[in-house]
Amino acid sequence: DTESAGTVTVFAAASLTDAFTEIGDAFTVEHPDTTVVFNFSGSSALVTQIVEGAPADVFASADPSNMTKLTDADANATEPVVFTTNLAAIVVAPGNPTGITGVADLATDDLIVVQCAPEVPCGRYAAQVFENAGVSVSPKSLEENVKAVVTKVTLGEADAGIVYVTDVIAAGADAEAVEIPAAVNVVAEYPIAVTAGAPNPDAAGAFVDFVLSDRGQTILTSYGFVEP
Amino acid sequence: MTRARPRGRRVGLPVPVLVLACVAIVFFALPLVGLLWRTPWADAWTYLADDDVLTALRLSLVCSLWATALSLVFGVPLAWLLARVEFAGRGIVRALCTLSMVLPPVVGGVALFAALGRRGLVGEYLDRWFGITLPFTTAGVVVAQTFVAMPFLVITVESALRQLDTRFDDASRTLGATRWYTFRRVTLPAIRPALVAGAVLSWARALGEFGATITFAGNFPGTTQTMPLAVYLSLETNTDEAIVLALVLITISFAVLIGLRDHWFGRPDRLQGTATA
Amino acid sequence: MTRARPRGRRVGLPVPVLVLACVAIVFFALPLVGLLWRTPWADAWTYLADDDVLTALRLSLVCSLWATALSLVFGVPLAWLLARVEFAGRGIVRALCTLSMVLPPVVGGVALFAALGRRGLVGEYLDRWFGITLPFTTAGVVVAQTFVAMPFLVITVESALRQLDTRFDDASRTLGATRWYTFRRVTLPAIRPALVAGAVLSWARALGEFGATITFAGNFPGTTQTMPLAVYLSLETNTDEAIVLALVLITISFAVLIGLRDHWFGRPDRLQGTATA
Amino acid sequence: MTLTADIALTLGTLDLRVDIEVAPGELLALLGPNGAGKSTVLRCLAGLAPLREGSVVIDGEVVDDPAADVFVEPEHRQVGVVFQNYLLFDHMSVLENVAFGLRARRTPRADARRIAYDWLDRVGLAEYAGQRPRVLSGGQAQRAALARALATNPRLLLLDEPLAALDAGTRGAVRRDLRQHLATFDGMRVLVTHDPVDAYALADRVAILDAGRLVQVGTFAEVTAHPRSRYVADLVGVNLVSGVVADGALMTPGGATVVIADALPGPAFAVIRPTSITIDRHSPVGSSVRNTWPGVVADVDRLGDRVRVGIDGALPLTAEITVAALESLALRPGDNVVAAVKATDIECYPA
Amino acid sequence: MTLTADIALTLGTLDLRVDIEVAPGELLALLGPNGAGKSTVLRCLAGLAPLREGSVVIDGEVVDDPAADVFVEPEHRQVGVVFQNYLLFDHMSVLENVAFGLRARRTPRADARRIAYDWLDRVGLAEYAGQRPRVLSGGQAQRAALARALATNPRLLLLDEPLAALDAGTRGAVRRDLRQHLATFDGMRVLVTHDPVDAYALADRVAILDAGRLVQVGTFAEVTAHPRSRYVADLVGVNLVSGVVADGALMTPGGATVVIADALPGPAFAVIRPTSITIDRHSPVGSSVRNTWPGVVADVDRLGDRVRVGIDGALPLTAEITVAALESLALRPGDNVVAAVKATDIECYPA
Ligand SMILES: Nc1ncnc2c1ncn2[C@@H]1O[C@H](COP(=O)(O)OP(=O)(O)OP(=O)(O)O)[C@@H](O)[C@H]1O
Ligand SMILES: Nc1ncnc2c1ncn2[C@@H]1O[C@H](COP(=O)(O)OP(=O)(O)OP(=O)(O)O)[C@@H](O)[C@H]1O
Ligand SMILES: [Mg+2]
Ligand SMILES: [Mg+2]
Repeated sequence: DTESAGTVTVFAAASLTDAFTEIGDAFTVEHPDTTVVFNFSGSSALVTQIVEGAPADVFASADPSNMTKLTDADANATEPVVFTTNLAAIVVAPGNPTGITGVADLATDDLIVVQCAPEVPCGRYAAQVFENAGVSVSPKSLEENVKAVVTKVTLGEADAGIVYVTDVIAAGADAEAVEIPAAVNVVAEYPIAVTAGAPNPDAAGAFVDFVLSDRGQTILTSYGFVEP
Repeated sequence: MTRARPRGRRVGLPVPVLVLACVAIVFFALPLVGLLWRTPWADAWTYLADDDVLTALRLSLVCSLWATALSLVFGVPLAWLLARVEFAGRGIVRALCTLSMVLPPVVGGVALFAALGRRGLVGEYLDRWFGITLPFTTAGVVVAQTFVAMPFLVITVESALRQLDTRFDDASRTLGATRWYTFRRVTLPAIRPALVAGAVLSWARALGEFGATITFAGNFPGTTQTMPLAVYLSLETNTDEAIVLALVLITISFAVLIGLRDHWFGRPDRLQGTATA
Repeated sequence: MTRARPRGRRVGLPVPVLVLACVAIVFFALPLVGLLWRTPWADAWTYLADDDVLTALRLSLVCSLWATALSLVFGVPLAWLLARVEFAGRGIVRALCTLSMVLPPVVGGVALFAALGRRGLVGEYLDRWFGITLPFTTAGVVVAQTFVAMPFLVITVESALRQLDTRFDDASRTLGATRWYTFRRVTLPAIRPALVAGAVLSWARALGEFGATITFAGNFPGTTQTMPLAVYLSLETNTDEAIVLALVLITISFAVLIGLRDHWFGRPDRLQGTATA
Repeated sequence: MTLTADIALTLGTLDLRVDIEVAPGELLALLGPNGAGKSTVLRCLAGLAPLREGSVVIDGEVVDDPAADVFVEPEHRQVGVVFQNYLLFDHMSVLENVAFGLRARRTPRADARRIAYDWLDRVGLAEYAGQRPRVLSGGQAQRAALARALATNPRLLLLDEPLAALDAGTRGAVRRDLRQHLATFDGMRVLVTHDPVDAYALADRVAILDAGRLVQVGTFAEVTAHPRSRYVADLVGVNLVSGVVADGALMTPGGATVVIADALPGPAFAVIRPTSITIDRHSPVGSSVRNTWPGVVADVDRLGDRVRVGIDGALPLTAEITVAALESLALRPGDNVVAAVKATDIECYPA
Repeated sequence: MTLTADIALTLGTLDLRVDIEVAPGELLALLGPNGAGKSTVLRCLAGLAPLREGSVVIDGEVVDDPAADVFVEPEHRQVGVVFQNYLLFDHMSVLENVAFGLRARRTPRADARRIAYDWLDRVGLAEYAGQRPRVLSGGQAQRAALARALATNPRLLLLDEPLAALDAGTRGAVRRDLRQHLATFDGMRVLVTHDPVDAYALADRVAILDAGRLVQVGTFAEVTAHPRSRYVADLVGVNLVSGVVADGALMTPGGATVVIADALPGPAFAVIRPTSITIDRHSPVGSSVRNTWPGVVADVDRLGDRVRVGIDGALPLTAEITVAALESLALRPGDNVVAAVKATDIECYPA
């Protein structure tokens, strides 16, 4: 555990909003001299900002490819570490009114299925899941992020979608998850790194350590993330 | 003699005003120059050759033109109502019109769902009785774009109507023209600058519309993926491609706006000195 | 006698127009009603009591008012230039102004980075020479909002200026008023409806601005997290909270717009019949 | 078939109560000072200002009657209006302006343009047919507006100072033209004018409007013979005195006494012609002149070989004297003088 | 110190070339038909229409001279203008309108309002001080515009038909007022008017403008005594014939011959007074009348006890006869008649 003080600015993927907010609170209990400031946004927007010189100390990405963009730009100070993972799941309306039991059930035109666009990680994962399961699904829409998929299902506009487990948990009573068997599922990795231009590298290191610590991992797990 | 200044230098505007205007121009020009500066010209062509891009472009143009047309058809009457009829709740109606400008983009889509979605207030019956579903269709894109674009038309046209001298309407009606004929032949031509400005604003807004569209209509190449969505998604993987695609959008709107010529924005700066009121 | 109709029923507009206007009103009202219908009224208060929400709200108001003020200060001169001075490239300047409307939101942010970012065209020197950095500051929010909001003001005011009879300017100048005094005391008051409309459009657009802000200024509570960003984040976890927050935005803009009263949008519908030109 | 209007309306400071009747083929001229409400009366007839009370009946058709809840829109009244400010549509050519009314009534385009062209020709604007109204001078615009109103063949024609902006040369010609066209026009016409010559040349009857009330109606000769308002007196160029007659003299509210040859007791008007007034430095002694009023010269106004002298006093008067008389008296504003008039030169009639 | 203007300008169909000079304290009236360019001349003097060629010099200061590249903005010319359409600012009260020029020149608010109020009072609009101009009637608005222009104490005052919209009653009073104020005003004044009475009553000199050219300049009497344009002839009410004199007769371009008592050979104008013309059904036989022109009655126009008869022919004429003569001849439009004038009744002067 490194000693830290001052302000640590954490750029984190929007899907980490709740978990990291709690981690931040817990972190400040342990490091009372440190203030944590978060900037939640899409991972790619965060990379853009960091590359443009944003005063970030820590970058927590929702997928390795955006972290790669950061390392490609030599904007990282530490090697990226996968700090947590997420599993894909099928999101359906509460009570599962359409009676979906697995990925194979999605391969029908009677259902409105939405998934992420191939450009964003969850879209690639969804495609991977379908490939693993050997089904061909024709989605009605290729959403720009996971939350859009969840929102469409919770609002009843879509019948099912491929999202992360954590998203379904965050949606609470508005949605329900249909698990995808481990055999066909994919694991989404979340890497974290201290940035090259970090104004407060000590505190940044302390924050990354805290995320990787048991305390941090416990909090992440409570939001449905899976320890790597 | 001291106050005389050479004619060549008569700019027509006070210097401080010119300075402010130039700052504004620079403010608008800089980001474009910045974008151009960042554009990877070498690869530009490869990004553009993509079929999906052309599809998205066509869809963007078609939908934004439809949205502009719908905005004109419904927005001009609404502006007329707001400008010329005194009724309780006029302020509320006007505020309603600006609603979609204030709504954060995604919420706009959520609101459209609540109204016109499968489970929406009206959408449910549209679906059940007429079999019309808007979400995830091209029509949905048009609806979303109209929703965000129409306010510009309404507000612009209303203010022009209020500025207009209604005595010309009087003159027209005594000549036997109904309110409707008067509106078409006297009022509308007189506010043409505002009409064009409003339509341009609406069209530009529709062309650039992103949030409500992706939420309400989704993103599917060929049916609902417009250029802004394509740009947004390519930003996820490749900023360079995104910049090139954005430049295409910019080029098109530039072409249209410059093509429109000054003429359409209003009467040419006429030399005054005549007497008609 | 057949063409006479009771005075009570004189609505003032042709029926088809009224119908179209009503459709437009319904179109705007439905999403709001839908939102209200979806709002979890029971939990609303808990969401609002959040400190971050209040901070975001205050920031939104402050920034959007600044953006409106800047739009007025720079946009009105630009509109004046566009409307009254004949110069080569006028069409290009006008097209430039609508640029930010066409840019997909995030690209707007990227463009601002390219211009004013720490490594941007001008931003680099702003930083090096004056120590000014705009990205990720409240000032950056204002810049982003101004960038997207000013076009509305410019276009609206320009069209009003073009519709204006310039002979009143002539009269003013023969009375010894400089161009500037004339502009302030004669031209501006005469286009007040358009000025107010343009300012309202700008303000509403700034208030709802999301894409360029989150990209260019980031999403830091207290300094750059405006309401739309807060709404965006709460959508990540809780659609209900997002709807409640959006309603706060809506309520505020409604309050302002209705508070503005008809009066500010233009002269009251005067009874005509007098002779001043 | 006639126009019968009984108008009651309040607009700002104007309280209008006017009762007029115009017979078919008749032309009524409305005269009155600025702000009397003349234009407003026309607006009521055209349907541009709904009545508060009263009624407007054109050719037997009730077109406005608040009590009976009837109101016919302006476009269905078949009333042509030539507005005080022309109000030509600036986005159309002059020809299209004139053709506008015909087009609005669904006349085929070619016919409408032909008829409009004829009208333009008649008012001498044929060469401006394709131009925008903004290039017309004031008078040209006025003529175009006239052509535009006449082209629709209205049953009632309202003219709000149609000749006011015309130049002296054109004025006579247009006035003649107008008269000729109006002669073949079997509708009713109401003309607002400031020019007594127009009223005299064009009108069958004259109505004098003052502060929203009709003060006199009749033929031009009747009205000018017995002015009943300051306005008419000014028009005719005479002094009008109102007061109460008792014992062969009229007492004015200002306290002056006007001795009169013969008059019935009661409220009355007296007319004193400026030429009947003689001016002296002192009261004439031993003269047969029965009326002498002291006063102060207010202004001296030369008009050709005549001089008009304004005299302030208990009875303000305007006298007309010759230049020779002026020179012999050497009058300057501020001088004390005595105005004298023979009782028999004063005309008096009941108010 | 004078105003010297040498104006050349083309605007649409108008090709303006005018040379005028106004002495200090002098009032020049510009008269001319509609569209002659009168308003445009005023715009050039005010600086609202820059010259193409020529120069404008006010009080020795060159304010416009394209050749020398000099142009003084209107606000620095100290030129007051009363516009043909009033152009009052509708968003200010009437008082603020009048105070506007003073405020623009930095007069303190209270002073400006006081002076403005005095001016309003002078034009009889004090009670409208707080109102918006839109409630003013046409004439009231015109008076307010007059007050607004005069309140700035200009060194050159331009009036574009300032009295055109005034009613007959006010007109005389405002004309008198105007004259009084103008008498105490040592600047130059240019007045555009259509009313010869205004020109006669107010102007020191008269300039007649036609189609962008000055056709006559001089005192009112000089100009009207020898009309050199159709416009002036109409104004005065006489027939003007232009042609070439040879052998004691004037040949018109239309082919008519006018026998003249005595005239120098060369281009000339002849004036034939309508009252000098006699009309007959047939050529008078054995008469001493040297001029007889056959023609067709074009129109018959009764004005009081006189009748104006328009005659079309090689020499179009207007004759004035009595009602009795009209009735004895029983003239109708289309009748063939012969117009006769004694050679000694025709005035002829070189063109
Ligand atoms: N819409 C209105 N609001 C308030 N007052 C009005 C309105 N319209 C007319 N008035 C009042 O009515 C009066 C008469 O107006 P109107 O135009 O009828 O006069 P007018 O007799 O035509 O005068 P002029 O000869 O100068 O044209 C004005 O002085 C004004 O005070
Ligand atoms: N801006 C312009 N563009 C084109 N033509 C113009 C313009 N201004 C003036 N003209 C032309 O100049 C002519 C004269 O205009 P102007 O207003 O000076 O006439 P005017 O002598 O004042 O007539 P009036 O007595 O009717 O007011 C018009 O007939 C018009 O054809
Ligand atoms: Mg009037
Ligand atoms: Mg003119």
